[in-house]
Amino acid sequence: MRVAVVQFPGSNADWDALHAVRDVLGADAWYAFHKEISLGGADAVVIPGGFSYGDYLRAGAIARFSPIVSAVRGFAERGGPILGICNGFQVLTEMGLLPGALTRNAHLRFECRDIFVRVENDGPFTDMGQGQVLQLPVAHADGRYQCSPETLRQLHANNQVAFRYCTRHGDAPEGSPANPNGAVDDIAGVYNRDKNVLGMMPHPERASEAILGNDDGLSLFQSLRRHLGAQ
Amino acid sequence: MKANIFVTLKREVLDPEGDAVRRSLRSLGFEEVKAARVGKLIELELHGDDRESAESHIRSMCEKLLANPVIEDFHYEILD
Amino acid sequence: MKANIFVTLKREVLDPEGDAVRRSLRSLGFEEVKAARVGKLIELELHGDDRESAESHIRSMCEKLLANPVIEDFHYEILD
Amino acid sequence: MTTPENFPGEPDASAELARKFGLADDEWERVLSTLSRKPSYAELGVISVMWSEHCSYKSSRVHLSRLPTEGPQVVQGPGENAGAVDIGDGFCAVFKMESHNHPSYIEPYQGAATGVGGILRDVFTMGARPVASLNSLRFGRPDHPKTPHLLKGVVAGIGGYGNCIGVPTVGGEVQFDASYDGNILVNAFTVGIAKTDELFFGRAEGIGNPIIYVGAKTGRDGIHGATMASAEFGEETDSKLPTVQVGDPFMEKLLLEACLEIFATGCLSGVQDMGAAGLTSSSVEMAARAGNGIELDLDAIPRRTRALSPYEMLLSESQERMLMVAKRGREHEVFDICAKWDLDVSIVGRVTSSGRFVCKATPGHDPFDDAPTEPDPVVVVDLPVDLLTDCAPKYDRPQEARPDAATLVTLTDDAPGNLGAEMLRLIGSPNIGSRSWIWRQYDHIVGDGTVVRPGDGDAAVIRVFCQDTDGTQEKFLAISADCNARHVELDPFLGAAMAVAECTRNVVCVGAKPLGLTDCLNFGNPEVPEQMWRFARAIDGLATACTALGAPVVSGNVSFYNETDGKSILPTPTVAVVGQLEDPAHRLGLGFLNEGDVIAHLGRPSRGVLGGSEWLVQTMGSITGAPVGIDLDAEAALQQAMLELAQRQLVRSAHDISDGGIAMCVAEACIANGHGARISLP
Repeated sequence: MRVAVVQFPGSNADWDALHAVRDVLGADAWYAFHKEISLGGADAVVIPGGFSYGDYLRAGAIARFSPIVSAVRGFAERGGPILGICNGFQVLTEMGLLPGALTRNAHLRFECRDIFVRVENDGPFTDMGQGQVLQLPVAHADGRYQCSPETLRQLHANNQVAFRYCTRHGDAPEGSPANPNGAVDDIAGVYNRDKNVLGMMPHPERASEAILGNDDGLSLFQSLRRHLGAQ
Repeated sequence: MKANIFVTLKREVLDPEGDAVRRSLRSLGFEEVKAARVGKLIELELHGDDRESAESHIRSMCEKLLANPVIEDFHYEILD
Repeated sequence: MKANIFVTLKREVLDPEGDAVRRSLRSLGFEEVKAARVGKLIELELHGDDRESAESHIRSMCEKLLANPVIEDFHYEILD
Repeated sequence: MTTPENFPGEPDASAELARKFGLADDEWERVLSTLSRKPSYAELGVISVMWSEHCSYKSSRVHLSRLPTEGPQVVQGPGENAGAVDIGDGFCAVFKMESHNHPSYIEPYQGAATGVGGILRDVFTMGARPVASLNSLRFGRPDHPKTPHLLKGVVAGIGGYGNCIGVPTVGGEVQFDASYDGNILVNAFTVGIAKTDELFFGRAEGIGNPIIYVGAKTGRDGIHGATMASAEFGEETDSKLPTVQVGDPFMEKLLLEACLEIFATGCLSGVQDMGAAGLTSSSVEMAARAGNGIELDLDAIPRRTRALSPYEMLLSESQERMLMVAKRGREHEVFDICAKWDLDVSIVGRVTSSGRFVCKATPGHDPFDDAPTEPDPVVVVDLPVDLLTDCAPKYDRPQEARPDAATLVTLTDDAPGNLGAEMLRLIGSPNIGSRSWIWRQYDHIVGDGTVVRPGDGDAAVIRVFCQDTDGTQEKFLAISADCNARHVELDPFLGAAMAVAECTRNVVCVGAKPLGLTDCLNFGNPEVPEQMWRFARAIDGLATACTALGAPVVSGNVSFYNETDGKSILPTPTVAVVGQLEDPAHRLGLGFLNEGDVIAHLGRPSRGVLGGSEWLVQTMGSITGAPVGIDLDAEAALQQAMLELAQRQLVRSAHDISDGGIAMCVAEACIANGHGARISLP
């Protein structure tokens, strides 16, 4: 498996993603600097967390004008698997590759702690089975997923919701602290219509080794490897 | 030439920052505050003085970058 | 009664966000953009219709909460 | 010798102007006699910042020399931008702590943010990649009207900067006390990793080598920030408003990546970040360390605002800027890497053999004018480098011991009846309760390195990746920052020693061996004999404890004049220690793990002494009683035993007894993993 990790000026979790995919999973992975125009024959692309362009104006708003982004758009249109983590998710919505938008957390503060998500639908990164509960960390200030009622209806109709925040036991009672940012319908991650692009706020790459607390996050990358192996 | 661009959240989008401002103002004794919404003011200084072309340029700046159409509206004013 | 409050960074204060907007607009081909500054627009809905008292209240809201006097200026407009 | 020219509108130097710039009358006299002429306006500005307490350490230098700075593991001691200790296999941990107290009181968000930005630069200017940060904060009483605003702003500022640049903020401490009502403390610590033989130093080496300015453009921010840090607060604080520096973490991230890439090429012979007193202190200190001179062409300084005078450019504290000395002929390598990271870069001068600091500028030249006047520079500053550094004033100020009327306060018979209620009151109080509201606003896990997170252990444990030609090794460091200023108030010697003991103990309790220590010595006005006595006694306490507990001082900072309207803060010698685990399996959290485990108390009980304790302060409303004190030999033995227990994996968890005594220690260990405990006191 060959994975390109996009590096915008201001990305700061690029090392986290490279380490998880290359050193922990053992795949071939490298940085794709934002000024480059090709992804170097990658099988999959990860857009990591961070503050691309300082997150000025809106998180991820300015990153989409970098040269590398046209290569990422082409890769997406050809059905290539793309994982946007945290800032990467924000960039993908600003690019229009994913529906909705990520807005300021409801409590208006940066939030960094472990949370739980439930796998809602199958896909290249989520073949571990519906209902599976994963413990993953979040670290963001603008993670509140928003979309119009019509978009929400389509997301459910096309099984595009990948993860929803929940408690340790997998349920999501109204108003429970399980939802760290007030996202609509407790949404933590969504796929596009063709189910090849996934954006999520939690950080699987920061929960990919037992020494860091738990390795539930590694299951996303293992799912990706199985998906690519099967192709 | 100068232009002021106002980017505001769409009506139906929850505005926690606006809520926080309303609650804080009321707790400071400004009971008359019924509602508050927080948006962005972007002040631009532009070369040239042709209002028509400025108008269309500003519109496309907003559509391309300054506002996120999914959740934000924009309006602007041009000052000589 | 409605009021719009504009909170902007003082002239001398570094505005990294404004710089980022200027550079991005220019890289998008809007060469005419000489400078950009990003501030806040706070829209308030107020009970009552006495402009004088509203004026003085708004001023003290800005001084107490809405603007940071160390690095920000403010101005406002009252709409019926 | 003729006085260099003033720029239009700049008044001639005078005793009155010198006083306004913060120089004492005898210091003004010394300038005249040394130069045997009057200084120019810009020269007076340069001298006043270089002779400020913050830059010259004039009231503390005579005492700092008593601190122990030697040890087999010490790679770099005090004197450079940061200190360094050996962590094996040719790698070292580079670290320092710096204070940003006064700017944070005026503008909490930006003051704290630029404090974080400044300490990060001090570390990566040595050629080290920053891997983790801590912060030590002090605020006034929780119910003081200003405290909530200051607390929210400082925490948001630290998070805003640290989270964006991607260095995890993994711990620290906060204490609330009335003495900080008008003068909060924000001490920022950062540790980075470097190869020992690839460390960079702040030296202007190589006559003729070009001086290169890299990073953000220069504005009027923070002018006279250095002297303000040495001016006590009072009514005229408002008049110092324009001294707020504003930080841009995104620019710093570009600067960090560009610098590390430039260092790797080997094209530099020296580098220093522009901190307090910006361009002046960085160029003068680099020249002094190399024994050379420097000539600067101020016309070439990248600027952000119009009509900047030499005085403003030399004293500006705009953030995110570095000064590099490139090997002659290899400047283009710096320019290429700066272009890759979209950074401003400009050759602004060269190294000379004159041993003098010479600056030139063209009056009226302003690149913002439509047709800037042709550069025709005149000399505006021409001063001997050593006048600004080694020959800066050095005082052994008078001291006056405080009569120690402190009597031993212990729990008498009429002890409070309901201990349970007392415990609940204590654990809910701001100085003991959980700090998660603060550290949850910090990204404490970026970098895939945080192995023991905030709140889970007595110190943070981070995994650092040490890369060299034959692959990557993982090493494990433990870091903690501590100080209980109340004990220092009661007895500066014992209190300072207890701070070192608590910090090294925290590091040992997570299974690590202490390697080195840095400090941030926050004190009142050194011109008040009693405050000077406190400082001198605290230095002796630190020195004795650092020697006894094997933690040499490798770097540090002094912040004086922390007082408002003549009332001084509690003497607060904050210390931070870096330790190393032999094996990650040795790491210990603080929470009880399994039902049925036996709880053991290690060390001599404190005989019920309550001096300076949180309980006594809450009960009596003031800080009284002799402090519990410390037996450093017993402490050293205790830490040795604890370390061995961890290394032989004979214990499951460990928690140090500090604020709140055994009661709070056991409560915290229970709460961590939701267990209970049955305790029988000896």
